[in-house]
Amino acid sequence: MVVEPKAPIVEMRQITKTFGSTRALRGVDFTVLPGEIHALLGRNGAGKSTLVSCLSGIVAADSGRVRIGQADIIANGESYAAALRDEIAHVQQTPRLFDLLTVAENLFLENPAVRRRGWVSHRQMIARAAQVLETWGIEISPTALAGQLGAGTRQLLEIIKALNRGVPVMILDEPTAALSNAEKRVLFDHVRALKAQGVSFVYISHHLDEVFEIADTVTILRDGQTVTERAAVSSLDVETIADLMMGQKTQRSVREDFTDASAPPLLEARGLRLGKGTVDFQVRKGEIVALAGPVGSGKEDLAMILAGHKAPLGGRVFSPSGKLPVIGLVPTDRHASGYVGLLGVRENVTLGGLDLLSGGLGFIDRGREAAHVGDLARRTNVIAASLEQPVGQLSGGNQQKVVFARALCRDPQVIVALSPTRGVDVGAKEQLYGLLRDLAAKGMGVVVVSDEEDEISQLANRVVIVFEEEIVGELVGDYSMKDLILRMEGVA
Amino acid sequence: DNSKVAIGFTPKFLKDDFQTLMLQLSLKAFADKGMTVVGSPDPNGDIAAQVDALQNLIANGANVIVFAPLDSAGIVPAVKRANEAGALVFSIDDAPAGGMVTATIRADNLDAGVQGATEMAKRLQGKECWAAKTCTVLELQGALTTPNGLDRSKGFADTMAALAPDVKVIQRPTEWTADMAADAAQNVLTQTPDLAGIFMASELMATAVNAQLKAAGRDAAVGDAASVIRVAIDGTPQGLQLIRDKALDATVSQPLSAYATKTAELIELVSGGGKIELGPRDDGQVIETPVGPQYQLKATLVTADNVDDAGLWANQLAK
Amino acid sequence: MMVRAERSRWQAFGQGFVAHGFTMYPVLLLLVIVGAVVAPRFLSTINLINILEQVSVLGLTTIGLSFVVLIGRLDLSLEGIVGFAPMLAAVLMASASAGGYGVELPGWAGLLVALGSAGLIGFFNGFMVVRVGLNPFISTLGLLVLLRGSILIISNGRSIYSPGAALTYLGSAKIAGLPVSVLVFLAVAVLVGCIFQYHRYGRALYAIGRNEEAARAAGIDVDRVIWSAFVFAGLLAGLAGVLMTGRLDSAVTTQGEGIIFSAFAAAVIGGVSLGGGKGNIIGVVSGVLLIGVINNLLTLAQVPSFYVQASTGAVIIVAAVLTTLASRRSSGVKTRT
Amino acid sequence: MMVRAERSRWQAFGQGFVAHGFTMYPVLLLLVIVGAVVAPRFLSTINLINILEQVSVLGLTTIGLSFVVLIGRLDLSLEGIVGFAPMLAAVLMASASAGGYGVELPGWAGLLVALGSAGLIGFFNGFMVVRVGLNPFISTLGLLVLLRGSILIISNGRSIYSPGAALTYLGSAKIAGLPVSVLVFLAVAVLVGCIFQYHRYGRALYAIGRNEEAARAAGIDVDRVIWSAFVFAGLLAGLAGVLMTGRLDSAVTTQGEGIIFSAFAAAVIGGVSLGGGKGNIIGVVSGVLLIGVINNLLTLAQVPSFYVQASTGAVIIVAAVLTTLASRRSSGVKTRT
Ligand SMILES: Nc1ncnc2c1ncn2[C@@H]1O[C@H](COP(=O)(O)OP(=O)(O)OP(=O)(O)O)[C@@H](O)[C@H]1O
Ligand SMILES: Nc1ncnc2c1ncn2[C@@H]1O[C@H](COP(=O)(O)OP(=O)(O)OP(=O)(O)O)[C@@H](O)[C@H]1O
Ligand SMILES: [Mg+2]
Ligand SMILES: [Mg+2]
Repeated sequence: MVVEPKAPIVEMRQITKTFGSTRALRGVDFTVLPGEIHALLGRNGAGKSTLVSCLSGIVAADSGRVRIGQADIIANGESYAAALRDEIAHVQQTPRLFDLLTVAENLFLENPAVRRRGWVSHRQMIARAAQVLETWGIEISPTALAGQLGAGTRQLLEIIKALNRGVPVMILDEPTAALSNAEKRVLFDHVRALKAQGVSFVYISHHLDEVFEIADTVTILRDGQTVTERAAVSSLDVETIADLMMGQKTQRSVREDFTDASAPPLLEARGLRLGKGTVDFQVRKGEIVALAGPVGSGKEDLAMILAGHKAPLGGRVFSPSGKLPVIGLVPTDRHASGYVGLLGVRENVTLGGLDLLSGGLGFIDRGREAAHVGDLARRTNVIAASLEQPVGQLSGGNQQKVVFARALCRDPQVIVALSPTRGVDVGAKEQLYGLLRDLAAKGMGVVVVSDEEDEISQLANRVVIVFEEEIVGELVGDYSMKDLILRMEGVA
Repeated sequence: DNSKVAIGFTPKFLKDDFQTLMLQLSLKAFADKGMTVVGSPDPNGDIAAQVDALQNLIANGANVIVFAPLDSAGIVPAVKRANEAGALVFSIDDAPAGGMVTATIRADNLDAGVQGATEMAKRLQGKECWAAKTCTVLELQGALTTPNGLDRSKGFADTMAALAPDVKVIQRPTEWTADMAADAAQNVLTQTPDLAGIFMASELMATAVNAQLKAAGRDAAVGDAASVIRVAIDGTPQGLQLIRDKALDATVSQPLSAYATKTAELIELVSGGGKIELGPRDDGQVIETPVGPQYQLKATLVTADNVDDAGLWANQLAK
Repeated sequence: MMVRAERSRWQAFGQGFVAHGFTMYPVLLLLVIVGAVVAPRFLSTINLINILEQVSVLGLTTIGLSFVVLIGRLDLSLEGIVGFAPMLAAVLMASASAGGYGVELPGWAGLLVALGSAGLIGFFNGFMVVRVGLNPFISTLGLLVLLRGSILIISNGRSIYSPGAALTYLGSAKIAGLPVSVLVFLAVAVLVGCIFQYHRYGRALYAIGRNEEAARAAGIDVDRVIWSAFVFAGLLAGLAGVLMTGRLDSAVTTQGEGIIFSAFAAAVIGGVSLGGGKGNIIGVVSGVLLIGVINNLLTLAQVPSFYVQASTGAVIIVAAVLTTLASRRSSGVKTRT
Repeated sequence: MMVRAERSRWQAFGQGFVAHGFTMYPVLLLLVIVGAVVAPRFLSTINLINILEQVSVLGLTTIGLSFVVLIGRLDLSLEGIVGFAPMLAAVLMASASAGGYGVELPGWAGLLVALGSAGLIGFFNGFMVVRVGLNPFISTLGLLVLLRGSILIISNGRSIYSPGAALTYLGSAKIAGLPVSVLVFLAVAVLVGCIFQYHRYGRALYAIGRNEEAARAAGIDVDRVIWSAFVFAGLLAGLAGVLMTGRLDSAVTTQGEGIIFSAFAAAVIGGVSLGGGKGNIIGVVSGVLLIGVINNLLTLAQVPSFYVQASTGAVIIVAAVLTTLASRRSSGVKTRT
């Protein structure tokens, strides 16, 4: 143990939390020092989000003690959020913006600074919002509706709203999952500036490299218990952390090529117009193609058009063999279009393959459904209390795995996956990569849209660089990580 | 000169035969006399809409308004507006509670209930249950929020209590709908399988009630010892047909066509400078009331004996 | 796939009970006990069959409504269809002297006209919502008023009595002492119940009601499902109208008035969420039965006329409070419409 | 950083237009032009004032309703309040011979009774929804039926004529040729409009309707806001009832029947979303005016009686189609209730 000169600003002692029969936290201790950036790590479902929710009071702990600054709470399952309101701000994994309110209103709702005797000054609110947006270098109008913004901007707004409150402790739960590299850098600048002013951060992420970039201290959870408490970042490396999180050795896999160049392409796009330019594209049996490029480049649009979920401005998507292949889709925003929160894991997965799992009259074959969904859930490593648990109750990473399983439910010949491992832990990521490779080996075509160089280089046999709604380059076969980074940076 | 007469008319609603025929007969009577109708909007049962409609009609140039009030109290402001605007006011079927009318033309709904009860009591006396003092009668009321519904019910119930104190009367509200009447009839027939009679505040229930009697095996024809006595109010062609078919014992014929023709006559009379004289007439009497003269028309009891009487409005209509 | 420890049996039972639509049955049982005490004939077979017969029209309408409510839409025009579809058939069947147009269609053709027009109206609603993008509240409200008006126009404001055996058969005949309308209602309830729970169409309805975007991304043809839900709703309302015409042995101008209110009440009492994606036929049937039992009970108990409405309202509130308290206890979750 | 292209001016205008509730005004304008052409007296001052007077009761009820609809709830009992509150006052004010209880309260006390009972009923609704956790559809429907029944019970089924000047003043008096009811309606519309847009309370309503959890997280006392919204809705319905009693110079037993349907229609036509969080008073007023203008126009245009309802329905549908197409063009967004 390092000697700790300062008194901790956050102290959690023997925190327990049970949801139904799931024991999410089993007596966790957690402390944070003033001005410290403390990384909280663990595999999917380890209890990270639950622990920080108990800290901010969004979820009331069943037992244990929570102290932040002057506020000291003995938890007994009753809500204590109100007592902590001025001590802590919490950016949750699931966005909590008002889609139909403006950016300004989202930022300043209930902020006494913009009202007098209950009457809200819109003018002042908009001016202030413009000012804040400017310091973050975000070029959107304060009167734009939050619902119209991209996932990255929404995530930043969420963070700005929290940072604005001027509290001594901030929780960031996977803040960078939806951010581009550029947005991530802006965020880190602000975090460092606040840290310099003495603000403490609890930082959750599955990008372990970020931990080394920004955090001072690491605590690792596994199955609702602490396995490593307050280790200095300098004393660890990525592999050690991964192993501690997973409780076993995780190997980083490398890409393999199963492309069947002899067969005709599974799916082809010709003369597609996404915006200004035109795009020609094809994916072959066994091929794993990555679409890379900066935010707004049109790579996501291209993927959605290929998957048949968006209409192009011109051009067409077809299959040289005639009938369009069955295509599975992992959409980019899992909260908006990935899963149906109130339905269970089984029903969510089946939605992807209703016709496959139903008999002649259209009635679902329950036996086949249970077997098929069970198999997919195992292969995608979904951790849930049962197949009937509503997906809304799963941990973020497990929700993502359900979306993945749903895309595979209809035994697709092509899978189009946008940011497929967002929020998924390092071990499960490897498992999903392995799954995609298995499927490619069996002849499936894979299109992956990703911002992560690691993910692309571990998976893709071919990388297509998209910029300003056109394809501007391609890396094939034996490209190196360095090539990849250069190309991606080159257009950013 | 009838061409200067501009009439604004509102019925109560247009979803039962009685109101619909009243509208049609009235429009015809006005047209026959060469009068203009500036509008005849359907307030669809809403008193506020009726007041609005009359207000709009006056604003649109009506110098005579004719209406069947949905509520005798609620209609008063429309009457007063018409008074202020100098328009003639004719109230059909019921009198307003205030303001001044040129005339009210009505048959007494209370009296219709009394006549129905009198006939019911008379016919019950032929039943076994009368002597045994075990008769039960179902009264299917209209809507208790409407004056006609209340009056018909009061007339029936009070008279039954006086003439046939041993008869048990089960009252059910129907909101003037056939389906609520059917449900009520079915439930009461189950509970009281030996039901002796059914009184219906309107003929619109009769066919549906007969269907229930049939389902319960109690649809014996009128005159049969086992039959359920059925008495209704209105006197529409449908009602008379049921009497001919021995599926209804009696009905009280409201003087519907007289409403129309009398109103047209009185409009002609008054707008021509004439005055409505008080006193008895062949078809009723004219009396003075605080809100103006009231032409009280006779309501006739119709049974198999007089069902083909040419004087009945429903029979005139058929011709 | 890691499966965590079993939920406690009792809690699981409570949650399943609520989730499967049984919430209202204890209240129904309570009412039945009250009924047996205050009205000796309440429990007679014939009275119980009466209740079923009396709710079959409302039942079919409510099942129709639940198609569109499950996908988070609504359809007010169902009320208009209950009146319009059989009236159209009746004027085409009845002789000119009986108020018809003198076309004198045969009965089976009349039945086809009734159901066909009902389906077409549903198709129109689907078109307005899916293709034109209208808010279903406004478009179906407009259509409701239009249909009510059209009833007056086509019938000249006059009911048509005894329109013909083929049209009235379903609503008036009996098989082995059981009214055909009851059999129709029960058959439709079972069939639709199975479709909702076990058919891929039902799964699609629930998914759309809960998260339309996710359903689309999963590959469901959302527009087609929405459109067809309006058609099914219309068809069932048409069938309900035919039953009602049979029961009243007439196509009445006021037919169906107010039924949409009762249908919403029955659906919501039965646990269907107006927000979409929640509810099932077992619950819907319980809501419909509750309304039927209350009506029946108030008649049998000879509640004075002036107190009938107030008592109905009070029973609804008490039933709602009881079930809410019970389901909160078992699930610990507050519900919102 | 992401740079979004500026929206085109025209699109921005279109969106602002829709967002601020002006969508329906072009349709209104169209109707007014049609009115001026088909009925020469349509544009007369007196007729225009008539229209305003005729919609003021509906207008107040709809504004009341919009409080609860904005937060994603609903309140059907408002219809009952419009009838019950003034009836209670009237029976306490009228002499025994006029159908009262002989208590003969003075007029100002009657007014207090009307508004007080309306507020209390709203309070009860809030309690049921917030504390007991009832689904507002069921609880307020139950209450609606209970109130309708209670009107019968307290009034013995008889309307009370001319209950007293203080109670009828607001609904019948004129100031400088303008009916007081119109002034009351406009004043309430402006006040509530400002509260919705510019007051903290209004912002809280929108926030709750859009994302209740987020509103809670933002520190809004959600329960209190919901509860108070029901009270405000009740109060406004009570005020609407008082105006109606003034207008009819009587407390009528059927008073308010069906008004909740019109209020929902007006709100939704005016762009209020039944899902909560969307809509404003400018839109609500346009919806209310549309309904008033249609009614007025159909009378003035001498549409034959049998065609009035059908025409109303058709106009509603056409208006909905026009505005939907227009707003889709400007925003490219499909709306869902
Ligand atoms: N509301 C809830 N109801 C039931 N179970 C819940 C609920 N919230 C969380 N859980 C369960 O608690 C466990 C811990 O979840 P938590 O969200 O804390 O995981 P996490 O560490 O944040 O995972 P991830 O990295 O995937 O976000 C999971 O098994 C999850 O299913
Ligand atoms: N229909 C609506 N629903 C919800 N919010 C709305 C609606 N209409 C306007 N707003 C919100 O109210 C705010 C006020 O808009 P408005 O354009 O009137 O601003 P303002 O305060 O008048 O600004 P300025 O005085 O600078 O013009 C906007 O931020 C908008 O988000
Ligand atoms: Mg998490
Ligand atoms: Mg402005």
